[in-house]
Amino acid sequence: MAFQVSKSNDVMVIDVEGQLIVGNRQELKQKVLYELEKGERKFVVNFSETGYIDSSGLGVLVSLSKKIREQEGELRLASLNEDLRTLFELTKLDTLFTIADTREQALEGL
Amino acid sequence: MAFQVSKSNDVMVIDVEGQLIVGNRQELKQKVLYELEKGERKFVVNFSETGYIDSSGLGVLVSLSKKIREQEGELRLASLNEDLRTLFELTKLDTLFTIADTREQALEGL
Amino acid sequence: MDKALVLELPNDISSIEHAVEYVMRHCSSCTDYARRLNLNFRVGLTEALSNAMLYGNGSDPEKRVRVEVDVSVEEVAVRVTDQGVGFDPASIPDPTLPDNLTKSGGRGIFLMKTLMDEVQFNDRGNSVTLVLRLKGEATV
Amino acid sequence: MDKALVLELPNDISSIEHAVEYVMRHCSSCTDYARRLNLNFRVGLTEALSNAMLYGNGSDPEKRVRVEVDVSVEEVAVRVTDQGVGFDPASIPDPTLPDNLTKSGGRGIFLMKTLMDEVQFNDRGNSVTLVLRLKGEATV
Ligand SMILES: Nc1ncnc2c1ncn2[C@@H]1O[C@H](COP(=O)(O)OP(=O)(O)O)[C@@H](O)[C@H]1O
Ligand SMILES: Nc1ncnc2c1ncn2[C@@H]1O[C@H](COP(=O)(O)OP(=O)(O)O)[C@@H](O)[C@H]1O
Repeated sequence: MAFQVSKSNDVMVIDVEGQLIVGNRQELKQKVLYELEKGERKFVVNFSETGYIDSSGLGVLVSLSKKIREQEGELRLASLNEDLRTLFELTKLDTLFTIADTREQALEGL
Repeated sequence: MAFQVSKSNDVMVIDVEGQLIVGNRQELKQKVLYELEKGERKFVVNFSETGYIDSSGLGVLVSLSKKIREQEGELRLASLNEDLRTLFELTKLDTLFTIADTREQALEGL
Repeated sequence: MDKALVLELPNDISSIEHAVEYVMRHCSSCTDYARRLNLNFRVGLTEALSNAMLYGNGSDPEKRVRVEVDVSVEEVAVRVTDQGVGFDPASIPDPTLPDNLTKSGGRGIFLMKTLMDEVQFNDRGNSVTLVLRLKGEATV
Repeated sequence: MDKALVLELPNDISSIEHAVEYVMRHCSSCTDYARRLNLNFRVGLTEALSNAMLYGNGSDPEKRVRVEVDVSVEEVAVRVTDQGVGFDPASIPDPTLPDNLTKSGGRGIFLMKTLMDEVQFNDRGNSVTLVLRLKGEATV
């Protein structure tokens, strides 16, 4: 379980390796807010290595997206597998986020 | 968890994949006794793919070895990892069995 | 409910993941239903456990959560009970309504209800029974 | 014993392997002691569980086995209790004596005692507590 933060041009990419759940959501939140405070404005959270997101994981993405938009930044999600996509669809959060099929597509035009 | 039986010249080699424990020891016993009844006399049980043996697994090896010797056959063990070797040493069963480092060495001269 | 397997967990959210995995493995008749197990059951049970620990037991490390698992060929049923005072599940608003969509919380019980075939709270509200049917139509 | 984790298992030997694995994962402070956990603890707990199911509960599928796990920085302690009448552990002969070496059984309690730092039966003999110390010298 780890969050890998890397920079691609001016976009911060966070790879979620393992799970994004109640037990580690604060860690993701802190990492993103730290970069936001440092002045970063463009974010991609990449889920290609993610097994599972629970409702508090979804919640942390909602709250990060709000905070980033308040700073006139943008958050995109990428590489949701079928199960994860189902969770976003059920909760209608697919209407709230820009979701790209791949990390590369998420980076395009950001 | 599976026992792979193969024949190398006139030696029956049984690979224990996974565990040899209370839950599956009967399966190994039946497989070996079946071959013994069919007339096979030389056996190597190979543990290179074995995670773990419990006391009833040890017990089944002791009883098979006895049955094979009664038919003037021979049973050798091969490829015990450090943990498994410790179990044989603690129970002094290393004095009862011919234990080879590798499957190939067990086959030599059998 | 025939209590095939019972766990009493410490009130520690870091214990949720392993417990869910263990319960899933315990259901050996479930292997044919990998998707429903991996998504529906895993999410449902995880939500029930985290609610029990965070709200029911109020994150009190002295409290405990009881998990009763019953597996049959037809279904897997799990009851999660906390030591809290309970709540009224009918009072929980729909998180998919436009006004609620941008709230950071409020999706746990909704997901439980959407993903499991049956979700039943006791009257007090400190115990929830989740049922996933292994035969017939999958709802999601 | 502070009951950090409690399992009530069905009296089914096929449930032993997953239960042992779950208890081992539960002991997160144990990762530094991989060898002692993988060999000593795994063997000790497996032997205690199979004795409880086969002898204590006499393979009766209606009976159950209780497992209480307590992990601290210093040690991991597990108590395994069956619903049987118990036995006298002092009556068990040493399986490493020449006369016993070719017997197919009788090594379970010996291995438990050899591999764990502490093995304590209750007076009745239907409950055994195994302790593996995580600090200090390893005996095996
Ligand atoms: N076991 C419980 N005991 C007490 N209150 C609970 C319990 N489960 C849920 N609740 C209440 O229901 C609310 C909604 O829960 P949920 O839908 O899981 O969303 P969230 O966890 O994001 O708040 C919680 O905020 C809590 O007030
Ligand atoms: N929980 C128990 N309840 C009753 N009898 C037991 C229990 N555990 C062990 N025994 C008795 O002790 C004997 C020795 O057990 P053990 O050393 O594990 O070897 P084995 O399982 O090969 O017989 C068993 O055969 C059984 O008679």
